Amino acid sequence: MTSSTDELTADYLQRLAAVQPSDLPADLDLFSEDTATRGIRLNKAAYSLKHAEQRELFAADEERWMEQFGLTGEERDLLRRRDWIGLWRGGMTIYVMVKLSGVTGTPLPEIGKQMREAG
Amino acid sequence: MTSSTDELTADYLQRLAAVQPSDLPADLDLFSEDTATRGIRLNKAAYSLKHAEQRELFAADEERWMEQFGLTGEERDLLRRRDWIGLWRGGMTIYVMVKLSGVTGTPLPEIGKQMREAG
Amino acid sequence: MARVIGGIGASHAPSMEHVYDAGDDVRRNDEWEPLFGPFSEVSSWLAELRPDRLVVIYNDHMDEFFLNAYPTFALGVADSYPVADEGFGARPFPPLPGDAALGWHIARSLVADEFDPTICQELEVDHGVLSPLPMVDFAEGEGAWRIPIVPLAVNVILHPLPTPRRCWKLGQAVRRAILSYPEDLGVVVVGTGGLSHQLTGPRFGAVTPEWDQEFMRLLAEDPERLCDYTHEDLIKLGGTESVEVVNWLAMRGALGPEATAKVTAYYPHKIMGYGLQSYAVAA
Amino acid sequence: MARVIGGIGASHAPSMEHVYDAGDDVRRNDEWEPLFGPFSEVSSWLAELRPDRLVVIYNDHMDEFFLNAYPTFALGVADSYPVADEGFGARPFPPLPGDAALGWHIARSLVADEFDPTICQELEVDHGVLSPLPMVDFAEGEGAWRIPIVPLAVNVILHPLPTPRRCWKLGQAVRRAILSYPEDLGVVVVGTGGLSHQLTGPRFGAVTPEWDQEFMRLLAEDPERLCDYTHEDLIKLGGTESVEVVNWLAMRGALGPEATAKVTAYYPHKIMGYGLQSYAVAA
Ligand SMILES: [Fe+3]
Ligand SMILES: [Fe+3]
Repeated sequence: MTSSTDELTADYLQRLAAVQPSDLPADLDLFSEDTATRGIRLNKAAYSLKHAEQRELFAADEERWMEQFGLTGEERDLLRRRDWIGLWRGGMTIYVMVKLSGVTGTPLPEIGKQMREAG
Repeated sequence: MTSSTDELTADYLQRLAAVQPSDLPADLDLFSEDTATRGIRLNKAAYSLKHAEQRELFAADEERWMEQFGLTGEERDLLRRRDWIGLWRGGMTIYVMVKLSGVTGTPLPEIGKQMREAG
Repeated sequence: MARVIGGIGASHAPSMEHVYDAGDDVRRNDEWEPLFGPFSEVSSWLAELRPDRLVVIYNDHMDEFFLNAYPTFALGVADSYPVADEGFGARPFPPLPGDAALGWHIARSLVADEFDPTICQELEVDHGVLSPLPMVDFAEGEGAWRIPIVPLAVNVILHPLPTPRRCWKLGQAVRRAILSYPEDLGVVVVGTGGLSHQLTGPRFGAVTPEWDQEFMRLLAEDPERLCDYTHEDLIKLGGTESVEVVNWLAMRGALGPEATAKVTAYYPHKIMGYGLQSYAVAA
Repeated sequence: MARVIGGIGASHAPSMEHVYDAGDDVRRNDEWEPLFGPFSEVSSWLAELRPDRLVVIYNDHMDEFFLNAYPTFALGVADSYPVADEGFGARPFPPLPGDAALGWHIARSLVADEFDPTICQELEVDHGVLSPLPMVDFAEGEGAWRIPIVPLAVNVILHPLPTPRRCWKLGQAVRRAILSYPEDLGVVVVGTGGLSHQLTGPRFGAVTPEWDQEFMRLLAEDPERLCDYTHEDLIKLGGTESVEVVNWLAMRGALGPEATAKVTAYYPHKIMGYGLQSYAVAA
């Protein structure tokens, strides 16, 4: 099989390695393959809140709002508990989390406080 | 102003020219800036027909279906008349036109016949 | 490390779907045997080759992407690709199995190589994938797809289009991505579309068999020559919609210099120049 | 032919919107004067410079683009860009005027230069554009925007991200596109985002003023040095979300070698390193 990989230059392999941070401290996360895959349902749910109708549905009946996104039971629990660290670990990006902070009336500093305490 | 355009190499200018077909016979069209801009409402309308609900609405009440897309009066007339050449000249791409051929029960060869006769 | 073990170029068209769906009696009648015969030859070859994955370079026909945000290149990073409803209801195939991990690796490699793909965690594939693929990869008895795919969509609709040369380089970059993938997988690269067809204006239905055959000859023997063609050239030679052949050029770019054409079949019929070509790659 | 006549780098953040929307009393109080003072200096400079167009290189925050199809680069080709609803209702600004013709020209030039943009006939812009822009280009009295824009969104969220070097080259390509545009227009290029901030995990709120100032110094004096930084470097230096500074690097690439920094202002406050920089370009 070496014949084929001989085609790959050192320059290419270095560039390939460089696009994928691999030596980050454990307390710095990335939104990438793992997170994006894990978080797809949660992100879809929170992204929906850019629409006023979805925010109204959330306010009126949070359970019914959650039913739209194929969330797992655990994901629903994270949402019900406003477990920001859990949502983050579940793959929810901060950018859609902000929309969720809006409908739940959670100021960003409160989310930040929980994040810092996550250790 | 020549100082700034001096930066542009002959190679760049040739590549720039090459991405924009400029010497096509008049009977060959392109879907590009002009067509895409002109056709945005018509394309949006026909694109909607990928959704079964939109096809049902079309079948039930074509006028109400048309109201959703901000179409001009002329565009509505083209749709009402099944004026395939007019729709094409109005900027509708063949790919969404095919969806419209479906809901209107117009076989593609019939559209083709009209196209050929457009001359 | 993964390897590129073969290539397929194939036309795509709704007509191919209608004939496939009509079953063997229609596929193998006098009208369609010239197209479906060669497909079954390629299918047998593929069954013997047993690739682990297919990378399918195709184009969408405004069934997934629209003018609000039209990607030049769009890459699938999902484990499943549903069949798009093109306006007539979706064909009754199960979703196509994907390989998200390979897709993400290709995404990283393309970005490292200075390509700018749109990265798709969800993607419905249309007849750009679904018209040729069942001919070579669907187990009708079991009602199941055999080989997981990674779809890669190229803009051939909304000008400015990526140039033939850029598509060739895209194929070369896909090759590097496959070769650098750590899993030991055999990959066949598929390019779909064309050949000659013209679906708008007074030339509606024009087919140009001589150019189509010259295109397949050049693709086999001297593919880099095709990089010198502009879209204007291609449109004049094969019709406005024939620019889809850049998907074949990208496929060819992924095969490396040692690839050789095996099957080459051509059938101009009604409004399409139907082409099919398979490539063997030295092990 | 069009010319590049200046550049602006500016942080963007919802906090800037809240302060702007609270009016002059808040903008110019002790807390916010260090940010809004320099902005009004840049605003005066821009009013004198009278550019005909702004090319705004920014990033979306999942207000327009989502994971179904996340573009590496997305370019606006519309005549109007509505304000996105980010989850709290859209801010009451009129849609931003665009220049579709210039957008399409940039699209053609980028494609000719082997960039692969997603081409957007419809695009809602979020605080990536809307938090800095009113400070320099909104006539509050008239309730109107002054200068038509062309927005260009860069993926800084979903890894793999385009490398700093690729973004620098993107800026250089934007420059060529402007210089080859046949209309006689003066264009200012804006890059938004950063500087240091960290919005996830135990380092939430971390700001790194030394790096932020070094970044602006390098951008002014030796921008190509920044192409050697990886995203990993940037994340370690300024936080996960600080990688938005690649938008500044792209802006700088569009200015050509003769540009010089005029205003350079920096204000680390709460969870953000707010930066602002303006560039003059020799006529
Ligand atoms: Fe096609
Ligand atoms: Fe931001």
